[in-house]
Amino acid sequence: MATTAPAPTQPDERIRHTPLWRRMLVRPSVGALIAAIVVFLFFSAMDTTGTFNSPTGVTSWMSVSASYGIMACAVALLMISGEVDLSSGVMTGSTGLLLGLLISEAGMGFWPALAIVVVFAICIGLLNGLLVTWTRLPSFIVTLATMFVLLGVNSGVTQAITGQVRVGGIDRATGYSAAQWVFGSRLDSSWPLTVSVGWWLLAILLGTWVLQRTRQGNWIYAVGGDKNAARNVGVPVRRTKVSMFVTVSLAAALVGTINAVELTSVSAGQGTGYEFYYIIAAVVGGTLMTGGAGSVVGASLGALILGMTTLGIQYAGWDSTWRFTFFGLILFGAVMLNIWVRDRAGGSST
Amino acid sequence: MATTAPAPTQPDERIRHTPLWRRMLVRPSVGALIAAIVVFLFFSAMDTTGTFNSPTGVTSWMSVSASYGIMACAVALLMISGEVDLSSGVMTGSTGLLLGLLISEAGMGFWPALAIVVVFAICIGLLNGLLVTWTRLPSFIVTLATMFVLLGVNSGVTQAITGQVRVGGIDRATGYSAAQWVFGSRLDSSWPLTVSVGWWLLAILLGTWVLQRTRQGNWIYAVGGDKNAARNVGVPVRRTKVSMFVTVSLAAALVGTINAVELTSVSAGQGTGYEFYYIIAAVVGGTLMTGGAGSVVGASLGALILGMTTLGIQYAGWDSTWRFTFFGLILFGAVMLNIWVRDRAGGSST
Amino acid sequence: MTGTTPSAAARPGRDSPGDMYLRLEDVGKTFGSVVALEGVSMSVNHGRITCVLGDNGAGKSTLIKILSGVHKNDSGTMFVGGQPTVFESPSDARDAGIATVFQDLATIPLMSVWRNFFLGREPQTGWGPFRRMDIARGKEICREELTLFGIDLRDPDQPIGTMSGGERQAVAIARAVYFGAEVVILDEPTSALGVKQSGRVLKFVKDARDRGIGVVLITHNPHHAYMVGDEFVLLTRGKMTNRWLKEDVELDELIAAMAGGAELADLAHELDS
Amino acid sequence: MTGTTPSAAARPGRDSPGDMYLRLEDVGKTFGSVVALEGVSMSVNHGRITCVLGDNGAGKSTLIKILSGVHKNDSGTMFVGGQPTVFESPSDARDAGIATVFQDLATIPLMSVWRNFFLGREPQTGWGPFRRMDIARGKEICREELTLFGIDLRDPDQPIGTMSGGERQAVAIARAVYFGAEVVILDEPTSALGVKQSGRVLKFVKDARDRGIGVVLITHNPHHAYMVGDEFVLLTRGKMTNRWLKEDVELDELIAAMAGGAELADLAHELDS
Amino acid sequence: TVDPVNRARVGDESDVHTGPMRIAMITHGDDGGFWSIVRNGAQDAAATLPEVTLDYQGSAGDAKLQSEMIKAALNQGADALAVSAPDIGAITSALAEAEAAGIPIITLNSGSDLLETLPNVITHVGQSERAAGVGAGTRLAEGGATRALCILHEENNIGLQERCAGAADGMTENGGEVINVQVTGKADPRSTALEIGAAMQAQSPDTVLTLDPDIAMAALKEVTTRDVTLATFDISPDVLDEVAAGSIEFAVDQQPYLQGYLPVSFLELAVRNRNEVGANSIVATGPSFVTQENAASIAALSDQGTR
Ligand SMILES: Nc1ncnc2c1ncn2[C@@H]1O[C@H](COP(=O)(O)OP(=O)(O)OP(=O)(O)O)[C@@H](O)[C@H]1O
Ligand SMILES: Nc1ncnc2c1ncn2[C@@H]1O[C@H](COP(=O)(O)OP(=O)(O)OP(=O)(O)O)[C@@H](O)[C@H]1O
Ligand SMILES: [Mg+2]
Ligand SMILES: [Mg+2]
Repeated sequence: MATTAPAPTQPDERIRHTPLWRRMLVRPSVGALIAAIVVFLFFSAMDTTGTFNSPTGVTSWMSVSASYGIMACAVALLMISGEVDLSSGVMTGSTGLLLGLLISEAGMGFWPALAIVVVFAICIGLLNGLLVTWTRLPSFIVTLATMFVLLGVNSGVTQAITGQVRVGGIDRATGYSAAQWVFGSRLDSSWPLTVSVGWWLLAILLGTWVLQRTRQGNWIYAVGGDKNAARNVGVPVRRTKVSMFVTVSLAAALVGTINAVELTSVSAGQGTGYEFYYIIAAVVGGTLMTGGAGSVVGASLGALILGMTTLGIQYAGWDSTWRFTFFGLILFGAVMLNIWVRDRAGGSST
Repeated sequence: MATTAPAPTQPDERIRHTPLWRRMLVRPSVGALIAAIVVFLFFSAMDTTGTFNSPTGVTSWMSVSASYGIMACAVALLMISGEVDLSSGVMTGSTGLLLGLLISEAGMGFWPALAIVVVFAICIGLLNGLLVTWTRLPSFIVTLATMFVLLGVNSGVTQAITGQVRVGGIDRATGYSAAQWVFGSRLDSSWPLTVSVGWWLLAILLGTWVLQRTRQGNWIYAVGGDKNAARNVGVPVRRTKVSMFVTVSLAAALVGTINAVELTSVSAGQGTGYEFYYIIAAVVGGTLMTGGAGSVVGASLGALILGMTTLGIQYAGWDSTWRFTFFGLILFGAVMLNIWVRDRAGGSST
Repeated sequence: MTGTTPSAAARPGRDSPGDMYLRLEDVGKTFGSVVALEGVSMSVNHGRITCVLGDNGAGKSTLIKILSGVHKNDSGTMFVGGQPTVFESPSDARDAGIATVFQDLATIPLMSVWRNFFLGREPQTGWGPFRRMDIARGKEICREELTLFGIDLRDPDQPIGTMSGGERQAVAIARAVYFGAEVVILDEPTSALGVKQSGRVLKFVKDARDRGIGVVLITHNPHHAYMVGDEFVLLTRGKMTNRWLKEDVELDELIAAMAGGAELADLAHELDS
Repeated sequence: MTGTTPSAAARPGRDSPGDMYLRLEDVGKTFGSVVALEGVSMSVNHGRITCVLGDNGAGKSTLIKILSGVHKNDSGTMFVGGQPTVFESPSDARDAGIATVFQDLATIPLMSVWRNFFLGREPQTGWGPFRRMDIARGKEICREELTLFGIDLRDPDQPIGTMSGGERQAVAIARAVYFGAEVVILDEPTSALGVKQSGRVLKFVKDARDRGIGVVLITHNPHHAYMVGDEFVLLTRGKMTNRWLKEDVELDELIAAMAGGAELADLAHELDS
Repeated sequence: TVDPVNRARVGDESDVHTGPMRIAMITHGDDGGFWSIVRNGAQDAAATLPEVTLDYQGSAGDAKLQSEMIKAALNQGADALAVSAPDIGAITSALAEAEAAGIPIITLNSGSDLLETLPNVITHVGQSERAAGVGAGTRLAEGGATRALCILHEENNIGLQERCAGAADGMTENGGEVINVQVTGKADPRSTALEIGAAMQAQSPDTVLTLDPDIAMAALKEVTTRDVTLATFDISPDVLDEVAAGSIEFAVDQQPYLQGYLPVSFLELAVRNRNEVGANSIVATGPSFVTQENAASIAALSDQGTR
């Protein structure tokens, strides 16, 4: 029964060889990629008119996905750091409304107005972050309170100032044409991708860089993985979390601005309830609800699935009374597929 | 510098004497109680007409609180076991609609219809619970999918059958008068408390009994506190969690039935978005978002705060455009007060 | 588990005096690409203490997690009372009379000491809908059992997460000893314990053996192992590389095997200089 | 912290040969109604190993958590380099050159080994917006440092949560030793380690002392303590009850003090019978 | 505060209400554009009337909440009540309390059926959504439309369903058809626009009918790139511009300002002067059609939030 101890030579006999494709599939974002491809093929097959996978079709759902996606990148970072922000959806409305009010009521130029919006977003992010870290309340409840406050402020302020629940005339601002080019232009008419897709790509690149290559990224994973342990080895937990809240607010300002510039008007209900879609996108893409794991690429693939589903249902011409049912089923299917791929590839795990 | 070892005699010198009131205040539900009292006094003071704290006033916000409260009790149990159910709000609508359809379209009597509704609720609870425990997906995402599916089904089925987005005529069912007595009666005209408050009290008593005195309660805390550790010492983790999902569904059926009987009609959108109020109530009452700690009494106090705030804003005659802002501020104030009370009483903790 | 009950008629081990209760044959376990255990065969007998020794990462915890139903073996077979068995969950193992102290202790930080002590096996009282936990009795037993291990509890309602590491470990051991019926498995039970408490634990291990219970003890302390063990199994890098009976081995030999021979001598030399 | 820098001119301890770097005077700590520590005075000196001994729950971990900035003392004063200091957070302590291995190790389970190793002190490269972690160098250093402690890493990218308890402990120790500048504090560093790895750790503790670093070592193993310690402090139920210099004490005396005297003799007797 | 003894009682001839009075307007409305104009109307009316306090509350479509809000308003001593009632059954018990208190009631926007069942209901101020829908459908069909999309921007909103059903009636009578399309709505106008575009791609209609001015503006870009007619319910300054420019065919205006203003002034008259308007039938505020001809004339008013 007794054998002699093996000589400790290379290669390590304690590691079984695993093919590359298997190692790839275990990564959650690859599961999300496969889910996205399946959803794409599914709606391409369902679409009776053949537009879903045509340039105009792709452009449409890419454009819808982009605003989910920009937010999902930021929200994924925040969730990896172990927090959520339920005010993120309403913030896209607040920032858009503020921009509109500054332009149409205060008569400011586009760029000065944008600067104020950015400052506002930073303040709200700081508020959320500092309240969460100081009070040690769950971020769910703190940002929910912020969300309610902003919701009321959005309609209250807008009505008090304009007598309506909408702000328009953003295209009359000085500097709008440049703004239009930066936030609202399209590639060209045969392949009319919106510039928001470009912003989304930028968010993915930046997010991935920070998360994978910088010490800030290391800290984000650490504070989400185990706050106390991170604090004990000297990671500035509070600063890391607060900066993630600010990141989410800034992303909301970007999306709010893109919406305002593209549509030239903003209504007070905009963005309400969207915080959940951002969270869904992140989770579908493999981000842990409890923090400590996830990726920006995965979250973006989640956003892509949401965008394709939103428009795919219309292209398929299904009875749209049932759209939420379809939505729920596809969402569930995508997550299941993601898990299944990982389990298959990862072998037994219990 | 060196002293001799103290003799190990009673009383234990390693315990500092703490007065009873301090030990009381450390309990999260006592913090919630104080917050509830403060909110009550606040709105009593704000109400210019003196109705907020009159019998009719108390009755109306107790009635609003009751449907939050019944759900909050069940949701708190589920959250203590470490899961959430985002389909709970929509389920109050689904069960009400099903009851209404069975009565008005299938012509069934009230009690047989109710039996079917209960079976339906158990099935949805089992579905949620089994999906969560089998797939090991976060319950956030699984129940969100269920929520979407039910949302679509609610409006799809109702419209397909009735051609409208509402089901009425529940008061024409055989057995309605008994049902009215059980689910929709009032105490008397001078103090017209609804019977739903009684159901709420029942939920509190039952929930507290289970949680504090039974082994099931021990398991609920355990699976929420550390799933793996609980599993390793032989707690049936899966069964415990699934039964909590079923509990929430059953509570939703109760609230759906109470609403249907009181209002005699159900609209397809009923309950949408309310899942968050239930969660808020539980968290305001000291339930941990991450599971493992909380109480049914606390959650009920949270529900009471929500109910008082909902109607208090109106009694105070505040501009209802800003109602969400007030709501957010009071919510935040209540949670802060709760934490503050605990910190004061608990002494230094870091 | 596939319906096996402990039976005194199980075939006895080749070279063990007691009844063989648990037996592993050629068992292996991989995690993804990590081979944690390969081709391990061993047995646990009633009334004997088997010490599993080995370097860090050798696979000792993995081995006992298979015995206690936390992991399922990928290859090989486990026999319980002579029947091939697969534990679907730790509660199957528990039902087969196997109580385990895990290296991570398996306690719920926010729950009180006594609730942790009885978790999964709560004492009950009352009947029908009024069936409830017997809280007073639970607290009393918990306090008594811990006193036996040298832990003087302040308050059985203290959350276990606020206890010291050693106190927590003592609770986990006291629990296993209290409930262990056929086999008690201890994964580094004395690692966080004081001298006095360690002594108590070793004494209890011996007492359990004398009551006919099979014990599996994992430890890095050769003195402790040699003091109580009847049989020693050495794991090296996931494989079983040696096996001795108490009669056939000296303490020094054991220390040398655990430390990798010559190397340790150097170290002792350096330390003394 | 209130801006103190280690200074060789700090006033020397009454009875210690090295510079006194950290000093506690009459320090106490309570958690709610629990008195964990009361009136403890001690000092940590450059180039000396101070062993903190005591029963389970005596307050050893609480003491070192005060030294490393995790808890703030409720009463008494802490001096760093002669200045009264309050550490607001562990990073203050770290900035004062104090590296700690906590009993719960303070590692992030889902993160890879090398990321855990460098957490909070990542090696950087590049400049301006392209400033990034030097991943290749990080992995290499991590592998090298762990090899010194006898851990042969499969893959520096393995999540630390999937490593064995001892491997994890070795990572935490290697990290503290690599980064410790003035004082290294080790809370039961060898509890989960194998014989070989324990030897290595003790050797490193001695080396650190010889390089002029102050070491605080908590252990339940009297052999280990006696092998390396220069000074021994005994805590009993939250109070400091004894203190010896190496010269003044025998191993047996130490064991007896740690175990509570007569009691242990009984136990040894019982075990041997 | 109001002296409860001095409260008006319909049919109680002995004491006529003098001094301060309180009018409660409890709607199922949200904070959207439409209801903000209703509210502006109500507030403007209250402001012109001496010693009238207005208690306006919207319940955002939550029938149970609306029921409790009505009861709360009665508890506070409302002298007159204006309600919108999309879900009559749900607020029956609350209205019964109002009946018992003997105060005058006016329904607005929806709930005209109550006029027959409750004696204290003086009149209904609003338009029949169904009739408005039929009007819009007929007008579209007469303009040559054969296949229209009706864009539902909220789930489970009875009023919107009625509009689409009416439009379907109007169209089918003239040989056309209507397809209902549910979209995301105001929470994401960008996505909504693209969804409408996708639905047009899939269904190839010749007409799109939106039920809200914001949604009309969102649909506009998608519509103009194809050769499709756009018409909408309700107006906003932007919509009026587009109607004037001819890119929106027409807007169905139900004059929400009137739905707020009239009930308040009618109720004040009922309480103080025992006037009853409407002779037991409804006071119609619509549909009125805004077309290229008259759009410019009301644009300035819309900017103020009164049209
Ligand atoms: N879930 C897992 N996934 C991947 N690798 C794992 C997992 N669990 C254990 N391992 C690896 O398997 C090996 C054996 O681990 P195990 O915990 O059994 O060691 P051990 O002998 O108990 O060591 P120690 O004495 O340090 O506790 C280790 O190298 C560890 O990294
Ligand atoms: N956060 C806390 N809240 C309440 N009590 C605590 C807390 N932390 C520690 N204690 C108590 O203080 C006492 C001292 O704990 P500490 O962890 O310092 O002991 P220790 O000497 O390190 O013991 P061990 O050798 O077992 O690790 C213990 O009895 C413990 O129960
Ligand atoms: Mg181990
Ligand atoms: Mg300790």
